[in-house]
Amino acid sequence: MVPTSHYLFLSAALLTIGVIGVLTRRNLIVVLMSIELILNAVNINLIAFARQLASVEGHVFAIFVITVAAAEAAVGLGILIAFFRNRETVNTDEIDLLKW
Amino acid sequence: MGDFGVTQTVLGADEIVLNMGPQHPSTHGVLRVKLKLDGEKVMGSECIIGYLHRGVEKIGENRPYTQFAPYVDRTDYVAAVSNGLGYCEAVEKLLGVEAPPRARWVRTILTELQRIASHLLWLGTHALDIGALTPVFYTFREREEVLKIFERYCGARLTTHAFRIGGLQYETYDGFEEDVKKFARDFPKRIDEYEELLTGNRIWLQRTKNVGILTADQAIDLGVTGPVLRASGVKWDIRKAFPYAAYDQFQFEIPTGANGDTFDRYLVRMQEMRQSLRIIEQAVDSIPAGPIMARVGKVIKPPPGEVYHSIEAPKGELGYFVVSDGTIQPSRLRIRPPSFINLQAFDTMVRGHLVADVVAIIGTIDIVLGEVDR
Amino acid sequence: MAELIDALQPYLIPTLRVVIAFLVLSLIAAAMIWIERKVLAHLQVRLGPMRVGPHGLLQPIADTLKLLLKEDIVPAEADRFIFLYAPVISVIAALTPFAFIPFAANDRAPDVNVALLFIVGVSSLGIFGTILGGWASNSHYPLMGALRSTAQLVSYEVALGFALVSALLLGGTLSMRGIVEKQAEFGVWFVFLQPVAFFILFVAALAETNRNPFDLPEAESELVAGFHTEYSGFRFALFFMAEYSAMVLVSAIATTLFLGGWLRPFANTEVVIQGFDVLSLLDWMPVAVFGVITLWLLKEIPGADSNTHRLALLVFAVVFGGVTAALLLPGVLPAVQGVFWFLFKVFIFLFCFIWFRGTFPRYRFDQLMRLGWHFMIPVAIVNVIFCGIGLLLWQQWDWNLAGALWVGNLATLLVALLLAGRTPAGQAA
Amino acid sequence: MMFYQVTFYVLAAIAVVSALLVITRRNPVHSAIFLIVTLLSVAGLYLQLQAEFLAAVQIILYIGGVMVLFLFVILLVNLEVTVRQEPFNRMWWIAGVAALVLLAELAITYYLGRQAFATPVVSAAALQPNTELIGRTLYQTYMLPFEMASLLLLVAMVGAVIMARRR
Repeated sequence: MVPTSHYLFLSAALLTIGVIGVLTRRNLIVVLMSIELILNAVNINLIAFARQLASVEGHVFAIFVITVAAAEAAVGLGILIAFFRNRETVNTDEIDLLKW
Repeated sequence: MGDFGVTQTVLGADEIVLNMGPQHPSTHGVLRVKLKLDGEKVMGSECIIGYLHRGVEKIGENRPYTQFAPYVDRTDYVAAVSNGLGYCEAVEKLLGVEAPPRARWVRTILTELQRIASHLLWLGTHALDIGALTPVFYTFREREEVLKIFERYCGARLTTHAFRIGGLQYETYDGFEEDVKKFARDFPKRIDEYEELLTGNRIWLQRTKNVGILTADQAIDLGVTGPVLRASGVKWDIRKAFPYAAYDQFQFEIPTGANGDTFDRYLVRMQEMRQSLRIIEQAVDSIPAGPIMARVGKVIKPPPGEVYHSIEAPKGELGYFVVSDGTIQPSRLRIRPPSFINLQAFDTMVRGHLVADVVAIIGTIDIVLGEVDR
Repeated sequence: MAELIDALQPYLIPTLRVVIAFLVLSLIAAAMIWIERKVLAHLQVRLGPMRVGPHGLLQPIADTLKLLLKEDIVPAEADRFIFLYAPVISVIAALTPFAFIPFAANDRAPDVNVALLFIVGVSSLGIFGTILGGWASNSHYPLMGALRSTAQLVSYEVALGFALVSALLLGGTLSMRGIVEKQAEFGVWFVFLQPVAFFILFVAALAETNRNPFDLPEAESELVAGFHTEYSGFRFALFFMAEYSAMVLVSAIATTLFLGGWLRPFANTEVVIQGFDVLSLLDWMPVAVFGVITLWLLKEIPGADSNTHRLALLVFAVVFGGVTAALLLPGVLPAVQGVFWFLFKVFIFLFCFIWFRGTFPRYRFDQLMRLGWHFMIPVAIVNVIFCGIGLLLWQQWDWNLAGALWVGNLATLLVALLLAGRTPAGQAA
Repeated sequence: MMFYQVTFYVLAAIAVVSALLVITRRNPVHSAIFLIVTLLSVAGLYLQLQAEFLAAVQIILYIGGVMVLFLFVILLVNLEVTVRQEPFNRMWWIAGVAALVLLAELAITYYLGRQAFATPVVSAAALQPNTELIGRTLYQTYMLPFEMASLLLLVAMVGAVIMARRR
């Protein structure tokens, strides 16, 4: 048996990597992917605790998280395509106008 | 050319220029098409031709009349007999002679057989382009029968050089009538077979209906002829309008379409094959006896003058413009190839359609690059 | 060390079984090349391969050797790493799901209770091989092929999923074994209870495996060869094998879910004539099939082209005759019943794939998408709803199961007709 | 159960390393591939945690759905220019420091509470049969959140379509 704390450390590592990705990368697509990393870190936590508490509710919430992740990816990529059509770039630091 | 700016380096976000050919499985030889695509939608096109240019017309100006005849077989090389007929009749017109009736009857039969062979080749490859793998093998089976008749008649299958200026070189072989009659008897069932595979097929209908529409006005403006023109609803067939060979002797109809789309062109060609059979059946029953060669000299030396003679080749109006200066060679020779002129309609037909339709439309025009490039 | 072996113990037999399944599959894929070429040829009034071995029987070996010996070309501007490994993804994704498919009642396939989900999930990973291979080639045609196939696979996966749902509603489990056992319990294959779902599954399977009339990603007349235009040699062979394995996979899924898996036809029925169950003669079908093949091979020997061909025919005849003889050994026939019927059904499926390829033209991309989203998916959803209602009526109000489901099927067909009427054939984009 | 632990550490290492590669690769296609690897190894971890339904969902939805969408978009928007540009923004070091602080914070918390997060108290077989349990919980206890999630998906779908449609 691997203790739950090991899963938590793994999840913390993935979360940090995701946060670094979101904060530092210029490419919007990679930023979105980093968000997926963060959400996965959350899921690992939920499922590790579900095992510890022998409760299936952690799984249910992980499913909700995956739902949200799917929705987020769809909307995020939709915005990205709309943005790319207008500006020909996907760099976050060039997204500096409130309208065009 | 280049009217949509292929050379422009910066295109819109979704626009790419796709080069189709000259080595592409569906460009029927060495046609090269540059397509400006928005996603998969065609915004413009440019046909780049000339990869098969051999200077046939110029060769014609440097050969005696008789020696040039084999060359015309090699323009539209899937309808060699029709080419030969057009050239021979053009020179005959220049000479002021007419082939004897028997020759004209045999010419009509062979030309109509050639039309069927050409349409069969078109049908098979067109269906193959649209993704139906099987019809091409069926059509080649029947085309083989036609080619066998050619082979027995003149020894060649593809580039036949079947006719001579003034008539025919060879008398028909024993059993020619029976062979032709047998073909005419068997073939309608085969056409039914093709139609069973394709005409009612939902996918075939979806792929061909409303694809590559060419209205009658557009078709006339672009100088399009042949089945492509008739599918647009214009009842124009040189066999009826300016009868040549023995066509004025036979009953047949000119099938026309209504919408001018790919499906109509398909139907028109299928109907034409049936009409060709009608002509063949009538002709073979009434071949007159008599000589097969008119009185032309050994050396053909037409009087100075010029003549334009056109026939209804399988692909459209095939015209020969021959200028004689009284020597044994034409001083100017020009071929009006139907494929070349019909290819002009490609851009009109293809705009707004998808890449898959490009293939269907190239197929439906029925081009032969040997004729386009000459 | 002993601890390690103990720990690995439960994994050994499944692993072994998976390896065997992979080997058998490679053989089937190779045989499929020959079968496809032959069947297609005979549909098209020609003979097909005839030169390599008698009736081209050794053609698959020749093809494989040729592909293995060809130069492995990587385009100059390609993304080398991805280009090299994309075919591997395809093959893995196509082969791994077989680990979960029980070929027979006595097959030791791991009985996972989410097997169906895993099969669908892992096989859908094959898409990455296509999309990455197309992208890494750095060329227009493969890229367009990749984009097309991505859109196509994603769209038809939805319809496929819904078609599977009705089978697992009836089966009440996600375990492949459980679904087959349920069919044995009902005494009727699910195809007779859910024909619409089976039809949707079949069409979606054609689309998923890029087969005619949905072979747009590799439409040779349009995109040269689609996503694998730039591939040659061994890597092309891998894509090829992935494609055929995927075909076998969807056939195997359909067989398990709708055609009763390893069950013999009429397994629960008896037609007794003079105290003898006539239908039990079907148990002898494997012997009959292999025996007939042996006899045919023997019959061909005198008329073969050369002594080499005669020898090859003889070898094949001995192999098949040996199999026939082995089947007659006591205990063998019952043991292979399941596998035989499973593969028999799979091959019927595969034959239909080839048959369709010889018959239909190709859809256009927008038509394909419209068919998927405007017809297949709505019909599949409606079908699942009616299937659920039928099951409810059966469980709560004691309706006749088949009756309730058939009412649902007819209602679905009605909806399908309405939908089909709304999208007339030949509508341009 | 050494095998169990080895599997865990191998999968965890793969997940972390490829996650690092996700955020450091210049080419978004490579990032996406490594993200897929991370997601696959996380799915493997789910299997270890008796969450086989979620592992399947992870593969079907996340990898087979969301990641395909990502790759599709990457192929659609031509990124040749981006690949040649600087991948990180100017303030990367501030972000890095902040994130490391976050990591340290989490690590300290976990370290202090390691007793509470020890091996599970209850037998893990309580999570079986997984699919049925999840189904019952989802459709009975969490019916309302479930419906809201479906509404969310609908809204996201409509939103994505409207935004991505060309004008």
